[in-house]
Amino acid sequence: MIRGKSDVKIMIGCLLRRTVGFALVWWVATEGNFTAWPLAVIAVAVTVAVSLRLLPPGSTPGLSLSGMAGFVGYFFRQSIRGGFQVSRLALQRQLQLRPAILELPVTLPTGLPRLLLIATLGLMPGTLGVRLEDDLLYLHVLDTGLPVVEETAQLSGHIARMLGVNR
Amino acid sequence: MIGSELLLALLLLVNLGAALVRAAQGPTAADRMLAALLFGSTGVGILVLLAVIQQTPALIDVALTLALLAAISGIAFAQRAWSQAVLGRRRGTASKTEDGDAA
Amino acid sequence: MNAALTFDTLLALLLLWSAWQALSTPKLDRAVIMFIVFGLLLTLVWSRLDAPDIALAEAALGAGLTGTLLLDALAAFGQTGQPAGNTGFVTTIKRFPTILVLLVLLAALLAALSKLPLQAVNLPAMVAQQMPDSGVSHPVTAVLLNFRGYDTLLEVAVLMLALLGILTVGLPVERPLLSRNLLVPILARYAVPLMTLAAIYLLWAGSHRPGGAFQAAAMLAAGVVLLNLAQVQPRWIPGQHWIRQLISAGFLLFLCIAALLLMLNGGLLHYPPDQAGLLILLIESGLTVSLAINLAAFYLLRSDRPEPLPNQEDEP
Amino acid sequence: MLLDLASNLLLLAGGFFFCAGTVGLLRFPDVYTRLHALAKADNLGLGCLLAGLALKADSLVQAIKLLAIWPLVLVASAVVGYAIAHRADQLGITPWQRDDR
Repeated sequence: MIRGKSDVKIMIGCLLRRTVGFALVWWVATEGNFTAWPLAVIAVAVTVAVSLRLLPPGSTPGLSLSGMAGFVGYFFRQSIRGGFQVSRLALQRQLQLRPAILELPVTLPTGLPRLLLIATLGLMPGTLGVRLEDDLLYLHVLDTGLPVVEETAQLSGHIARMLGVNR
Repeated sequence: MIGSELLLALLLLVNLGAALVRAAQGPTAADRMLAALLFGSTGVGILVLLAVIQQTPALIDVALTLALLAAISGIAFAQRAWSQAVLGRRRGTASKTEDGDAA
Repeated sequence: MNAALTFDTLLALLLLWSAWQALSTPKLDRAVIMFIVFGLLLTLVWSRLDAPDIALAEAALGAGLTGTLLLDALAAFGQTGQPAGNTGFVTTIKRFPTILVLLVLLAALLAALSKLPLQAVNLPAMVAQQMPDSGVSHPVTAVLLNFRGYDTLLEVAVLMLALLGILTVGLPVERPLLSRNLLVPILARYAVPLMTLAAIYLLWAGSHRPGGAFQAAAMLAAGVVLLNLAQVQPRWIPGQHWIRQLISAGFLLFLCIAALLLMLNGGLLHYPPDQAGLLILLIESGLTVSLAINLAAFYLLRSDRPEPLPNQEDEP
Repeated sequence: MLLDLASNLLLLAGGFFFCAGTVGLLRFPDVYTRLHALAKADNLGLGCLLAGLALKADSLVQAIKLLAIWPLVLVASAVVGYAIAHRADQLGITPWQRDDR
């Protein structure tokens, strides 16, 4: 549905971004080999067409680059912490697990931000999303003593900044 | 330094063997599937190591393929296959084994 | 100390053990998951044997599609299949003719095997000698599509026959998903474009390194299956004629080129060396689309009769 | 060489996390806790392994290709982990609790 001038702008910007993105992926996959460039053009064109079909322009949120850097940095730190924590719990002589299911209110808007939150929580220390019901997120935690609420709030903040939405 | 990679690949293979025990024991179908998922991620690791050890960059493509496709059987399991009939028991406790014939 | 030997021995043992587990257990879910594990181990075995082509096919078909197909079948049959362990006297009698036939076949195969000359020809050297004429620089693709093109033709026909068999026996009815969650559709929408790119990459790679039509088709088919699991792509019904037309199209393209070459050169699938590269790429592209739809049809093609018992369990 | 040392350390760390994940899979009491072990330890292990190998890669683009495997596996395991946990919850599997005797 292209109506006004702004829609055309969005469409062109989207096309440009995806073409460059998939061309980069192709470059990495072929390890910088551009001998078969006609096929590369076909490949990128087909891929962009498929992606437009599945994700129409305007359905993807704009990413803030600084927000993304913050998210990725936080993600790295936390996944290293999560790895160490699970390793410690697994290698202890006696299992020190105190698992439970917690309910947390979610303030992020519905759609991609919430889903990203659930997906990321599964890789963070001690948390695993189980169910999302209305505005309540049910989380399985490894240890009830962990600062789950604070860390989920921090993660929500990073996601909100990256996607440019309110928390 | 091919030696260190080979030793690490051997270590990961021992991990696969241990996970195979979990796949055989269960007790629930989900526990078996988790072992299969571990096979996916550890398998990617071993393939990448083999690519370096055997000087075969094509094995990195194999690892990429596995990484792209390993999720699908897990999703199919959760969404299509795992039902109460397969599960059998409501409480998933490790002490009780559902299969008397667990090897 | 020989770490490589230890690695190979352990790998072989794990492979045998998982195969035994998959075959010996009376529980279907265990057999299916053990088979998935077996496929992953087989990928590693082919990698160790320096056969990345087969490893790639095994990773794409074995780990991705076959496991999913078997899990779906498991859900369709449930655990109703009778346990394999009931070997009463009557069943043994019933199985006797089958066992006899199998034993005779085994004896014939062993006899044929003992007559086979060992190392009659040095195949790798012969392939390397003919490589300049093949039009591609990867030996496996050259063998599959040029030197032994008719073999590939027959393999593609076998897949089509399998689909024909399914259509003859009767398609299963569509069953709704047991569980839905919101993450899978998002994953599918972002991942399938990447899988498309990966499939074309594998197709391109086939001309000079491991890859090719089968692997690319498996990747595409897996993308379609993922879209179906995400409820983005509905099931296919037999009334949709484009499915059959596309499946036949790739095969027919292969046949047409073969027939044309037969008339021009007097040999089935004897490519003229100058155009061999382009012809092979053309055939491979056609084959990829056909094979992908054929593979996905095993999973997606369902009877258009409605499901008698709707079984919705989950949040919308 | 400093680079070699860093690479080997990363490989060692990768092996450690993989082992921890497997031990977790074997020792943890129920589906949910085992999912934790897989999703965290194994993925970090693979990340370390890939980073270690990328340091030794022949070219920059090959290093990027190696590292690109990691996000794919991360996304896949996050979605599969949630799908299985969600289905387990839906089937009414209650999480394992410590029996405070």
